[in-house]
Amino acid sequence: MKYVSEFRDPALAQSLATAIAREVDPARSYAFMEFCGGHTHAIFRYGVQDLVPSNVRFVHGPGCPVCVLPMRRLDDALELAERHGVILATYGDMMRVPGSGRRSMLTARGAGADIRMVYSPLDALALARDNPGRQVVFMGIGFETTTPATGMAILTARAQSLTNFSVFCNHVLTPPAMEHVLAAPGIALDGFLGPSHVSTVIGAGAYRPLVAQYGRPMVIAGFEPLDVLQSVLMLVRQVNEGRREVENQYSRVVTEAGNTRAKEVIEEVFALRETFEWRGLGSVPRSARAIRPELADFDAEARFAISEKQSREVKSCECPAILRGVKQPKDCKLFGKACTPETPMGACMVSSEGSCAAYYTYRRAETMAEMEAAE
Amino acid sequence: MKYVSEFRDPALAQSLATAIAREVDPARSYAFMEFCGGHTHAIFRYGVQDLVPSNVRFVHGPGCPVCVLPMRRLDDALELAERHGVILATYGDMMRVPGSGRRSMLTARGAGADIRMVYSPLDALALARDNPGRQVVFMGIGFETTTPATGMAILTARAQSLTNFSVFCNHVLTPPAMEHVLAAPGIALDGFLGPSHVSTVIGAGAYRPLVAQYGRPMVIAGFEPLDVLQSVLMLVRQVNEGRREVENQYSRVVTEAGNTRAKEVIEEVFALRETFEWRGLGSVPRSARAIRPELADFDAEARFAISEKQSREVKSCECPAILRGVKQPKDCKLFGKACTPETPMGACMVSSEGSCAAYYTYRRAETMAEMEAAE
Amino acid sequence: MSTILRPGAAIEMAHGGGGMATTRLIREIFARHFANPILDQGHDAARLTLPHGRMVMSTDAHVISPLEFPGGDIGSLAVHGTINDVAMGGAVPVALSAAFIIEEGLPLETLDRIAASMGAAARKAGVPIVTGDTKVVERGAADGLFITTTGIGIIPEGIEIAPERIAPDMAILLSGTLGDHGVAILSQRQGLAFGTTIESDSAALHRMVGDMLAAVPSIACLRDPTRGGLSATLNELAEAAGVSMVLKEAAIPVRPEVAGACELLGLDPIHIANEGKLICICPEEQAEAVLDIMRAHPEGREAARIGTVGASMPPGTPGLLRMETLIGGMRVVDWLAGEQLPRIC
Amino acid sequence: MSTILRPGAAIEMAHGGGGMATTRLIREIFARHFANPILDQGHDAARLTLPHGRMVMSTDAHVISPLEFPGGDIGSLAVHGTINDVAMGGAVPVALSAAFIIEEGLPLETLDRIAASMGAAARKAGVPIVTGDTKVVERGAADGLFITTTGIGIIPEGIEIAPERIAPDMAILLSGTLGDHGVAILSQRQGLAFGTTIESDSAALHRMVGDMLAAVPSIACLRDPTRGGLSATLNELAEAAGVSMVLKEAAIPVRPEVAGACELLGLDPIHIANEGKLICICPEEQAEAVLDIMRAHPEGREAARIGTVGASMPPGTPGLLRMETLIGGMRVVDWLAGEQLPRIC
Amino acid sequence: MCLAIPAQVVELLPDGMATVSAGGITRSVSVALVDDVALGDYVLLHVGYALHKISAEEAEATLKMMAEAGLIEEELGAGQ
Amino acid sequence: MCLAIPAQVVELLPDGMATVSAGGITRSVSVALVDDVALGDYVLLHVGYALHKISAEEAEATLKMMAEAGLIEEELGAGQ
Ligand code: SF4
Ligand code: SF4
Ligand SMILES: [Mg+2]
Ligand SMILES: [Mg+2]
Ligand SMILES: [Mg+2]
Ligand SMILES: [Mg+2]
Ligand SMILES: [Mg+2]
Ligand SMILES: [Mg+2]
Ligand SMILES: [Mg+2]
Ligand SMILES: [Mg+2]
Ligand SMILES: [Mg+2]
Ligand SMILES: [Mg+2]
Repeated sequence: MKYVSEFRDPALAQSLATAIAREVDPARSYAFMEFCGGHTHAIFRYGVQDLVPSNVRFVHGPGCPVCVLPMRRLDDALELAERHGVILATYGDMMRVPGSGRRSMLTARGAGADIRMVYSPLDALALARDNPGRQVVFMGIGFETTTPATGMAILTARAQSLTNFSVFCNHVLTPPAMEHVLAAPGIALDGFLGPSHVSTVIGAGAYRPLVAQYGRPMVIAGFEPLDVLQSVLMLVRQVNEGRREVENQYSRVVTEAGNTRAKEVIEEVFALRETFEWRGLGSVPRSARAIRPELADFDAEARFAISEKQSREVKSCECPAILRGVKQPKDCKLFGKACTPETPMGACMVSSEGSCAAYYTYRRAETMAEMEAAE
Repeated sequence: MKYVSEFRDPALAQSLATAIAREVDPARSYAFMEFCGGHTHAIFRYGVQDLVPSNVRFVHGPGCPVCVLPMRRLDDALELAERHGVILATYGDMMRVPGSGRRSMLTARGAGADIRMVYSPLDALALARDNPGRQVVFMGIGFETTTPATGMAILTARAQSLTNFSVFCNHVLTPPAMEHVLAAPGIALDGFLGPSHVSTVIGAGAYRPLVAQYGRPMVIAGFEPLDVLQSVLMLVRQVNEGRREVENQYSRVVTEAGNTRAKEVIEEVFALRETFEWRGLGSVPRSARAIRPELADFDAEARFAISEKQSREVKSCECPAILRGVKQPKDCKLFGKACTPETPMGACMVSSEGSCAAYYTYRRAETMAEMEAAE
Repeated sequence: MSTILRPGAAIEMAHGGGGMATTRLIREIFARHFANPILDQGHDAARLTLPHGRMVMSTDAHVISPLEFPGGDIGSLAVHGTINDVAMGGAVPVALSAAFIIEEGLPLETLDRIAASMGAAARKAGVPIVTGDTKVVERGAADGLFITTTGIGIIPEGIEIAPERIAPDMAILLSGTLGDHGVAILSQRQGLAFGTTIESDSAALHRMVGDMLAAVPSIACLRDPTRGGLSATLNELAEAAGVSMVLKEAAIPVRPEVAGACELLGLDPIHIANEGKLICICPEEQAEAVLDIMRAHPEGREAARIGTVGASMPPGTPGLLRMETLIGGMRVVDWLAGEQLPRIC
Repeated sequence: MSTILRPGAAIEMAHGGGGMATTRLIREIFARHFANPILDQGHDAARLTLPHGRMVMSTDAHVISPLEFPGGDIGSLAVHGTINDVAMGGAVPVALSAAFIIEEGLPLETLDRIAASMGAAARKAGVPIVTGDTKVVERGAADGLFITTTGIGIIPEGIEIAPERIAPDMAILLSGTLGDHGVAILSQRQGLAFGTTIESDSAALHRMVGDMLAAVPSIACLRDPTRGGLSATLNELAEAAGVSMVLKEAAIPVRPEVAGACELLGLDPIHIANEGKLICICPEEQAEAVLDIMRAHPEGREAARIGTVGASMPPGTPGLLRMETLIGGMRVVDWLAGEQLPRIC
Repeated sequence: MCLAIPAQVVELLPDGMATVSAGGITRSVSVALVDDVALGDYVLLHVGYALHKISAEEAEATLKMMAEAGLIEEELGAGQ
Repeated sequence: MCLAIPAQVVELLPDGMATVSAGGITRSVSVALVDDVALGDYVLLHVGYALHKISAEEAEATLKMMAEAGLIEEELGAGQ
């Protein structure tokens, strides 16, 4: 597959590994946070760690929208499906995420709620057209990559005068989350692998103020394993050379300005929320999107009375600290015991971008051995 | 089972058979019409013919509400279920009855229509209560036996302010149909087995004017095989003695006046239709019930726009003549060939009270042999 | 160890996905309840060693609603039904397979109860469930649970059970009352529900059959009158054998409650399903001996001779099966064109 | 003669009632398409004579949607699937049973087409369907049609196929490309539908297996990676055998279209179902011989060695199955907790 | 349209309903169409409604007539 | 939330839609968010929407840098 296979080439991987090995300073260590769960996934899926020296360490960041969604929002979505009887259209990613009382979209569907997996907001629109007698709510979730598609769906619904389509909006912004990590006292990171697909929309320029203010190197990195390796090489060089810049490894789709049309759609459809709750990060100001009041007809939060509720995360789940990059899955005593992908206690164990899921799936033996040793 | 087993006793059957054999005049023949399909069923089910001399012959009458329902009314019911998307509640008897184009409630249900079998109008009311978001239409059908139950359901719906319950009313009257048979020119009947359960409602008195006017003996007869035998004995005696009276064999539940309370319910809920189409008999004046205009909320014909349609009976189906008692199933060239209970061409082949069904189920071999001989 | 049987837990699509959840479902429910040396080998296919000989194989899909009913459940029924079909072939049942189609949302407790009942039925019958399969379908794509069982058995030397061996003048025997299963199920059906103490007759008949065949190897034919009831079964046999048959209505055992339910709903017990009854056709002179053996088993306590085979008839003759009615008349006993529907006229 | 296959005719409840309609459905569709001497005897249970010996019995419920898909349908799939399971036990399949659960409203034409395809698949494979069962459930109580097939087979002398025989250093072979079946099905799914020329790989593998075992009786284990795909199957085997295994990602054959669909939906071909592929584990020194035999069959043309058995491991060791990735790293290949869901992140 | 069966009232319920028993099976039905229904009464049941009480005396008399029908005059006389 | 794949535009459709192909599989997607999409272009596809065109030159340059990364200075010089 063009633009995919080339970036998984073993000879090029060796070339990059050789360069990294050569340039890494054995006398120091390098801790790079990959902001995106997509990078976490690629690192584990391809065993990237095996190709870099052991003093280069990956720290997993909060860039997994499923992981950072507070349980309360998921419970709200379940309420829409169960109490308001809507057709809830959602990405497959959300189906297994645990809400309060170990409920999830999958168990709710099993219990009779009408929850449909879709691949695209276009499919949710089609559901609304095909079920004129039912209300269809699309669970909008994701960073800036996904927000324009949700926005387009709302504009299309308005153009087609669909009266039974709305969006339960949970879209969040990348830079405020990144700032939250950077601003944390005592941050021990030597650099960042910057978001890849988010950056196709917001552009490399979006990170320059942050990098300027907090002085950490950042390389916008593609999601293929060679992209990760090359970005590591670029970060190692910045560190070695004392530079603190935004560099763009993923130049084949990321430009300085991003996608202007997509940014216009976001602005047209969404306003900034004053503040929004992130799992792990807490309340982050101006970090999320809401549907503009003039489009309230398409806003599920405006259309349906969603009850106040107390959603309580599993107490000893370390997701929050893991999402901030200050703990690892092995630091959670539930990992691999009470918490497995089959009986997840936190979203990080479910999302394909979640750190706990990655450690469980690809490194369970080692992680559990480390846990035993630590006891 | 009390009041059932006693009336199927083999010794009593022999006693009655002996009396009939003794009193029948071998020099003449006796043709008795059993008005009700219920009698037809009993006669075949128990082999009553085997217990009476061969010069006593049963002629089957139009007393099968399923058989006399014009196809148009069934098509209308199917339209309610298919086009108006209601829950159609109906007795099991209607499920297999063929409408236009070989469609039936069973095939319509198989194709997705929401058709529910009920045992009682009370079950239809429960469906309406349990499905507040759906319209429930009960297919009201039957003679005076069944009409009061439908009436009670409408009164209950009104009392409970049910706004999603209505009745598609096809209730018909016995005396006008009987008069239609009696008034036919050249009628060759020596007497009538009068309706049993209809008479519990309308009373024995209801038939006296007809018997007086047309001068044929009538014995109101129960549906158990001994009731039929005893009624035959009573008819034989009337014939032999030249009497033309209404006698009441079924005195354990039929009185002269019938059930006054039930008759009041009928009057309260239903008006007489000016005329109504019967399969076989054609238009019969003042022979059917409609829901009174003040209860139009519960009248499916008032609530739903039912389209005009041409329903065409299968051309060579002899049901009409059979229902008038002027032909027998063996006179229909489709019998047992194109028309079987599996692929019925007329309602008489489906209803458990239908003559063709009775001949097919209980006397197929003999009937088809007679047909072959006649060719 | 954690168990999947948490309170309130229900079947999810994952349980059918073939991954860990499927494996745990199989281990913690099916393997636990069905445990036997062959199944315990844990292969996708069972391995067993059989003596050389004539074998019988039979399969039935079970789709009953409700899943649990007075006198049984779909699990025990699926075991009994297939054991009986193998036994009706004259064979000694030796092994069963079981395939489950489960609707998303089925409470795991229900599944566990049914699997337990199924395992108990198999153990009681001495016929192990040696292999199985589990599929989960989305909510609305099945009705709770369907179970297909397949059975194999070995026919003893000298036994030959086949409709073709039915001959004129043979006796027609029935092992007990008609209609108990069907009426027990009907009593639970929405819209019909009525009160009754009737229980399904669901039972494994192979031991009784074993004794019958050991004592009277000349038995011509055995059949369990399940779906379609006595009428469908005897019509099929009469047609296959090319003979007429005459039943005596007064001789057919029917419980009063079954008779009552039939009067209420306009049904005839001869069309109603049974799940623990058999029809045996044997030489007239052996009839009493066979009845005695049947009556010695709890499943055959109310066995009765209900009719006689008539003359040989050319194929295609209609009305092969007739019945002398209660009042002494004669009627044909046809099989039904469709399922028997409750009626009011 | 009239036929039930009138234009527009659909399954009605009556077809499952056990009466005349059921009999006609069986005669005019199933018996017609499946015709073989054993089935034609027309008994409720099949009778067959088997040589003495070790037997294999396996069952699978088939619940696929859509019923007809590129490269096959539920009927041929049900035949192939069970033949394969019997063959994976090292046995020569000799007979199948088939139980049908049909949703009211299924067009008879569809059923007829599927039964025809099933009969053709059985004939082509030389494995007769010897007995069957038909049930009809109300609309909404099933998803069109479910078919449960059960197969029996005889294990030739000297053959012993079992996970326990898997030993360190053995070769892991795969008979062809991964994921064709699963992707062909996904391409038809509502909401996901995409265009592809991929067809299901559904095929009977018993002849290829026969040749493999005849030439290399020391083959240790065979398994078809159906539900749960390669990962579930090898994890199960590794656990059962108590060994580790290492795969080489670059050696696993995957069609470009399958790779494309997996990229689009965020799936991994190693978790996707196959219906005409097998995994063979054999002594290292026989690997090339077995590959040659596989490649001589159309079903094995793209056979490849995909990995090697590692050391013996204590039971319960996590991460027994690992894979050298495309770029030369190492990862664990876990089986999935649930079904693989399409994802966007 | 007239399948109706005899059933005995075994329990009177509110709202004109009653539990009846037929051959040991029970069901709750409406007795609103029949006046003065008492426990133990037999009624004729149709589509969930009692249509009429059954007269024990009339039933007795009917059965007696049936039994006597087959006797010849002399037997009748002798029987009395 | 960012699974996005390269796909080639193989047909332009009305209403801002296009058919794209990825590894031989095709799907109709929206290209309304990207300006001047032409037949044959590669785009980055996410949840049914094209997010950005893929620059062949940049991709080429990136791969070239990757290949050169492992070479030591001399090899690099020799290769040029
Ligand atoms: S292992 Fe589970 S409980 Fe622990 S941090 Fe991860 S998701 Fe939370
Ligand atoms: S046999 Fe069929 S076609 Fe002929 S009169 Fe009877 S119902 Fe009509
Ligand atoms: Mg069977
Ligand atoms: Mg059976
Ligand atoms: Mg059977
Ligand atoms: Mg299986
Ligand atoms: Mg259901
Ligand atoms: Mg199997
Ligand atoms: Mg299988
Ligand atoms: Mg298998
Ligand atoms: Mg069967
Ligand atoms: Mg369906």
